Parts: sequence; C-alpha cells; structure tokens
Amino acid sequence: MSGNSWSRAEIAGRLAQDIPDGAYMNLGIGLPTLVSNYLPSDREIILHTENGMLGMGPEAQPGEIDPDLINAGKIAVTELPGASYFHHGDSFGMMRGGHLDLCVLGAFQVSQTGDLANWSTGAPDAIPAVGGAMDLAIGAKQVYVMMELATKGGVSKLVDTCTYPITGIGCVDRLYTDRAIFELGARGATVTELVGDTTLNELRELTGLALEYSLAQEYKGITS
Amino acid sequence: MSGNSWSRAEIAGRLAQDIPDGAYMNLGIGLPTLVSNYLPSDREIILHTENGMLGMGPEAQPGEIDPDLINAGKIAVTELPGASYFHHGDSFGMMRGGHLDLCVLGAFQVSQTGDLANWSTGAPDAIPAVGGAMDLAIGAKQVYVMMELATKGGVSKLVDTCTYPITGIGCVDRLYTDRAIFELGARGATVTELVGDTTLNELRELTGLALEYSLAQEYKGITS
Amino acid sequence: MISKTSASAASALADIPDGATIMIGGFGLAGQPVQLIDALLEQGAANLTVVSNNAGNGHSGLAALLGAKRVQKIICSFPRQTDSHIFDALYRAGEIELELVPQGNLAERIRAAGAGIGAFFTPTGFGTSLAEGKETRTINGRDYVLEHPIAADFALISAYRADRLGNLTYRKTSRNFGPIMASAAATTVVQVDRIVELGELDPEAVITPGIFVNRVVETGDRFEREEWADVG
Amino acid sequence: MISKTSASAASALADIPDGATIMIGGFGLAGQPVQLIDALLEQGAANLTVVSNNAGNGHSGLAALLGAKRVQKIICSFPRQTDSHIFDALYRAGEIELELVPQGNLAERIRAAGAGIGAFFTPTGFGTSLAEGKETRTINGRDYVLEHPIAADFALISAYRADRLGNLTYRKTSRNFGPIMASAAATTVVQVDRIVELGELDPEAVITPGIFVNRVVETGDRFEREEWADVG
Repeated sequence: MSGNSWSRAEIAGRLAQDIPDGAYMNLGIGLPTLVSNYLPSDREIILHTENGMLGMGPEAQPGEIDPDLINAGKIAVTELPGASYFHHGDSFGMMRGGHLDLCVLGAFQVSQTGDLANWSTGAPDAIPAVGGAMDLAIGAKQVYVMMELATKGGVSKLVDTCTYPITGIGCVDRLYTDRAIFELGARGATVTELVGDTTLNELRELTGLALEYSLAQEYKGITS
Repeated sequence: MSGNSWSRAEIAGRLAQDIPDGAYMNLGIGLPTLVSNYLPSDREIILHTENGMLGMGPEAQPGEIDPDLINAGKIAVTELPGASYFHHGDSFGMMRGGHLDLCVLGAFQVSQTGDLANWSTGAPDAIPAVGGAMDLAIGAKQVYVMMELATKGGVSKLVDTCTYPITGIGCVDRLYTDRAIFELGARGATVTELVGDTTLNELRELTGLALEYSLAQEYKGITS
Repeated sequence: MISKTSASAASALADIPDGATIMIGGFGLAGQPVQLIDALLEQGAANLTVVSNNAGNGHSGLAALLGAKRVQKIICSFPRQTDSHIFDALYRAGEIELELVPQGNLAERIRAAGAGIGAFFTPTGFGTSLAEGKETRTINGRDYVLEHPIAADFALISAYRADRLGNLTYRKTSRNFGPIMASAAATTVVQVDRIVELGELDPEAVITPGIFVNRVVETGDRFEREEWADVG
Repeated sequence: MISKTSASAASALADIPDGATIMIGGFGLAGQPVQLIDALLEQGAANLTVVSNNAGNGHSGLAALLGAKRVQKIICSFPRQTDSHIFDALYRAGEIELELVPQGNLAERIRAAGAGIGAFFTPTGFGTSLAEGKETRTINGRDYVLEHPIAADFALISAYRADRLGNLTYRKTSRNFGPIMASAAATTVVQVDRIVELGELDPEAVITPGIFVNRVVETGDRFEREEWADVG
C-alpha cells in the first residue's frame, strides 16, 4: 500500500480474504484472475470456468500445457483432484441457476445500485463481443467487482447511473477498489472499508455520491 | 392368421417388418413391447427406453436381473454393446427434440386425423396417471399405433373424433390393427393393407369412415 | 477441508421442516433413495409436498410416508401402479392433492429450476386436459404450452459413488431423476453405496458435479442386499 | 450393421449446400474441428450461416472460411479476439452479418433446439442492448427475456473417441459446445482421434449418445500433433 491506495495485487489480496471456505467461485477474465494468487491456504475454494469445468487448478507451467484444458480466457490451466467436466449447456445452467457462491468481475463502470457495465465501451467502431459477461453478471449468489475506483483521468467509475452499455441490472453486491470497499444495493452504495488514510469526504468528492460508512454485512453466499 | 384377422403377435410381427435398418425406436409399455420379439435379424435397430437408456437389450432372464437396469414398464432388461445412459432431462429432450425415428404405442382410440387417446378412459373414479404417454405421442419422427380395430363389444377404436381424453393431436402416422393397416393424416385415414379376406366395405361399416385404399407411402423416418 | 459426508441419514435430514417441498429420486424402485425415505419417515416432518415420478409402491418407502399422512400434495407423472394401494386410497378419500404432469414436462420443469430458466414452451400436452388453463403459443407452426419450473427445498436422491466434494456417479437406469433433482433443490442429500477418495472418480465421467450436492450418506454396497442376489 | 464412419472429411461434408446453417464446435482452439473446417473450405459451399462461440483466430480454420467470403452471417458470443483480424476487417467493411448472443443464451438456445423447446425465458441480458426488441416477462419477481432455439442443417464438432454407432466421449474442456450442437443439427459430423470397437466405451461415460451423430471421421491421435508436444 502506498499512502491511501492499494495496488491491483493488494485489491486482489484483500478480496481473497472475503472468500469463505468451501466456496464455488468463478473469476472473470482479466483483473479478477489475480485473485487466484491470493486464495487463503487454509480454505478450500473450488474454481469454476464457464467453458465447462469445476476444480480448475493454477495456470499450466511449461511441461504441463494441454490444449484441451483451458480457462475462459483461453489460457492453459491444470486440473485438481475432484474436478469434473461438463458441456456449455450444463455449465451456463449451473451459473444461471444460481449455484455458484461467488463471481468476481472487472468493470468499466458500476452504478451505486449495482448495475454493471463491463462488456462494451459503446464506441461506434468497436468490434462487439460479449462472451459470458452477461451470464456471469446474473450467475452467482454474490457478484463482486474489482477495479480501480477512478480512470487514469481521475473520473470515478463508481457512478450514479452507468453511461456505458450495461451488462446487468442491480447485479453487483460488493465493489473492491484501490481506495475503498463498497456494498451496493437498491438503497445505494455504502462504504465498508477505507484504504489507508482515505477519507469518506474524498470518496464523496470523487464519486459525487452521498456515501456513508457502515460495517460490512455478513457474507450470505454459502448455505449448507 | 385366422380368416380375416391377425393375432396380437401377428400385428407385432407385421409392424416389425416396417422398421428400417438403423432405426432408433421406442416401444411403449404393454402391447407394443411384443414388437421386440419380431425385429428382423438382418437389421440393427436401437431401442430407447425413456427412463434413460439407448441400446436396450431383451428382457432379463433369471440370473441376469439387475434392479438398476429396467425399462419404462419397470421390467428388468439387458444392455447391448454400444449402449448409453442419460438422465430423465436428457432422455425426454431426446424425444421432444424429434431424434427418435419411430415410436410404437398402444391406444384406446385413434382418430382418422391421427389424434391419440391412450392415457385415460376418463372414468370419474379412475386414479389418473400419464407417465411418458404425452411425450411419446409427440416425441418421434414417426408414431405408429398398434391395437385391435374394435373393442370386445365390436365398437371401432378408429374413430372420426376421439371421445376419450386425448394424449396428443394429429400425432399418429400409422395404425396397425388386426383387420388392416392405415395411414393417418390431416386428410383422414387411408387403408394401405387389408388382413386376409377383409374388405374395404367391412372396414367402412365398422368404422363409419369413408375409407379408401392406397399404397403405403415410403417410409420417411431415417435420414443420413 | 470440504467434507459433505453426513454421519447418518438421520443427521442429514434433521433440519427438514414441516411444509417443505421435497424431491425424491427414482423411477419405480430403480434409484429410489430408500434409506433416506425411511429416515424422513422417522424424522417426522409433515405437510410435505413431494415431487417424484411415482407415488409409492407397496407399503414401504414413499408409500409408507404417504400412509403416515405426511404428504399433503404430490407432483408426479404416474401415481397409478399395480401396487399403489396407499396413494389410491388417499386420493379417492380426497386426502392428498395431486398435480399430474407428463413425465417429460416434469423432468424439464425440474431441469429449468436448476438451470435458472423462468418458463419454457413445450409441445407435450398441448390440446390435452393436462394443459387446460395454461398459456399456449404457436411458434414456427408448432403448438406449445408454457410450463414453469419446479424447485424444492430438499432433494433426496440415490447415487452409486461419491467423493467428499459430493461429485457423483450413478449406475445404469437408476440415474433417472437424480442429476436434475440435485440441481433443483436448495439442499440436496444423496445416499451412495460408497464414498471414495478424492481423485478416484474420473472427471470425464462425473455425472453430478459436487456443486449440486450438500450432504452425502454412505449406505453400503447395493450388491450385498437381498434383491441384488441375481447380479453377477 | 450400422456404421456411421465416413472415409474422409471430404466425403462426410460433400452434401453441404450453399446457404446452409452450420454449427461449428469449439471454444477458441479447444474442441475446434480443424480438419472438418479445412474440408468445408475445400468443399466450396458459400452463403453459409455459421453458429460458433468465436469468429476465428489467425488465418486458419474458421478465419480462413471467413476470409474466403463463404460466410454471410455469424451467430456467436465473442467474435473480438486479439487475432480475429479477418472477422474484424469483414465486419468493419459491412461484409458479414453478426448476431451477437450472450454465451449462456447461445448455449441454451442450441440446447433448446435439440430438446424440442419452442422458446424459453432467460434472465441473461435483461435490460441490456442485446435484449432490445425482445419480449420480456417478470416471473416470481425476476425479469426475463424470451429467447428462441437455434437449429442448424449441419453441426461440425470434434470429440475424442467414437464407436461405429456414433457414441462419443470428449476430453477435458474441449467438450464445450459439442454435445449440444450434436443435438441441434439435422446432420452431425464429428471428427475423432480414434474409432474404437463397439463395447469399448463405458455406457456410463458416453457423453453424446450415437442418436445425435450421423457421420464420424477418424483424424488421428491428437497427441502426435505438434501443438501437443507438451502433454506427457
């Protein structure tokens, strides 16, 4: 931590602490993949990849690369004992049916009520692609987003209303950023943790939102 | 054959001759099960049972009864090489999706346009039960019914309009009876084969339908 | 370390409340979770809604649960069997509610609950009395009925092998409703012959991934039971 | 005796007409039926509609088919990739029609075609631009979009083992779209490493039953190909 912000690795490390033992989890491609480096060693967390696997292990090293064994980002991965394979129909049924405890995603923007924008910048000349983004957004008991709170230009990515095309409505439960952790919901965003010497007023100024502080709610993803 | 009618075994034997090599077929419980005794030995016909199996073999004999291996009538059966198992969701998807070439069913009544009534007599005190009847009725490229043409009381079971509760609308393609074979369709029933010395006029009188004779259409179930 | 193993059928079912909706696997006797049903009878929960293909055979298992008046409603496709005496009597006496569903619609409605589908158009049952009052639609010239998911609080199923993560394999036609029911219940309890070491199940041949399973009870080798004398 | 074996990829695809809708399996390179795609390119059918998760990588396979201007429309979830140059250029030039579908809706629409479902309500995409103009409905407080099946004239998929009845097994995450595409096409053509004797495949572990398969082409052991040097 440098002063009042976390590095991406620190965000991932902090988020990893909130993943309960026994969780079935999907890590979106890109930034969220970092979380897998920080999973607490005393917890057993089972990774889902939407291209048809539960029990995914770490990225494959030279000598263990198998072209038939890849993750959703098309990176070669490994298989842990107790793994299973299934087809895309079953894999997305698993997600859509709410069986995953947790999904971690990146975002372009998140609204204070949990709308997510992470699939398109809306630029007219862009090649469109959505992949599993919209399925992941609605496909877990809890959806966590990790991102830097502001763009490089200093504009807040936590907003009142998304201006980018949305991926899902009201689907994000928690937001982990370099400056703070938020809970999102129908009543808006609440700050549950401030990074370093970050103040609520700084966050209010950056986001333009009437943020308040509150203790995080108990995790409600895992049921027996 | 005695004079102008077939026995049940003879109906089953005749129907079996019309099953093409390579057909995937479901035989409904009861009378249609007889057909499996007459499958032409020079054809390979693959039997589906809706409780989750393709490649079903003959009924199990003493010494080979396995309580985990039963057909839809809950009778112990056997497994042929090349068999496969699947769950009820997939099994009925296979039927509903039109993948079976042929299904053979029994009936209380069949209308000349192919409506089927075989699941309920409509008696007010009866315990209702439908099982897979309605799925089988719509669940094959071709649906054949085998039954005696008349009740014991001499009333035709091939009718203008079913009076029993129907199982499916316009779903029966061919009707194999002890007196004749019929093709059914939107334009009504056509006699394609007369048993023994049965005459068209006898059938018209029995059924009350304006029946005509025509050669059977070519089988259209199997595609490469 | 995750372990979904329950010490007994009794402990696996201890928290089933009165009024629960319970799926019970099996097609006839194949795949019927006999020990779990017996434990449910012992446990005492009442006013249950049961989702199962049949409505009990003879006087044991599901039939005994019905006979003990624990079931207020049953959702099934084929209650009438030669030995469904207990259901038949309750039904005639108006003491049990029946929702009769064509078998494939039953399976697809269970599957829909597990797969997060809100409703679906099925051709099965169109134009029949079982579709009366239901929304219909013609799509590309074919007629369909709109059917809704069936979810449950608990699923009680039987499988062949499990590992501590709840991954399951089945055996022959006893697979039947197990995989879809496991996906459609908030809590899935499984009886299996044997719980094997992690890694012993071939990942390509796992039929129900452990994510759908909450509790596993080991009930011993089926081949040693009397009715299995015939299996080589 | 049934035999679904084709002598070559060319003969297995000989009857694909211009204007056909073709599903092509695979997620990235895993499970992509490379030999079949090459044979399709050779075969010459044009004005195709392709259903596939991606829109081609680099300059071979599906990308080459696109580059040869054989594809007038593609239905997929993720065309944009770091090396989707050919698709990108065609799309920017307005020379290919794109129907972009969220991956899970793509999978479920293919599955629906195979399972005879007329349409279904899915929560995925509700409220987004990809659901614009589509029928919606709130069911039990959740918002859904109505989606329709995607069927095909041909499916081209890759599997691991087959027998002469067309029963298939897959390998790891290369299973992906294979089983559902096989169920959704009028004619399913499969490339497999090896065709084994009837009875060699475990009936409990067959993933695609032969009923969904029409033609099988043996393309040789994947482990002997260059890109597989790493697999022990």
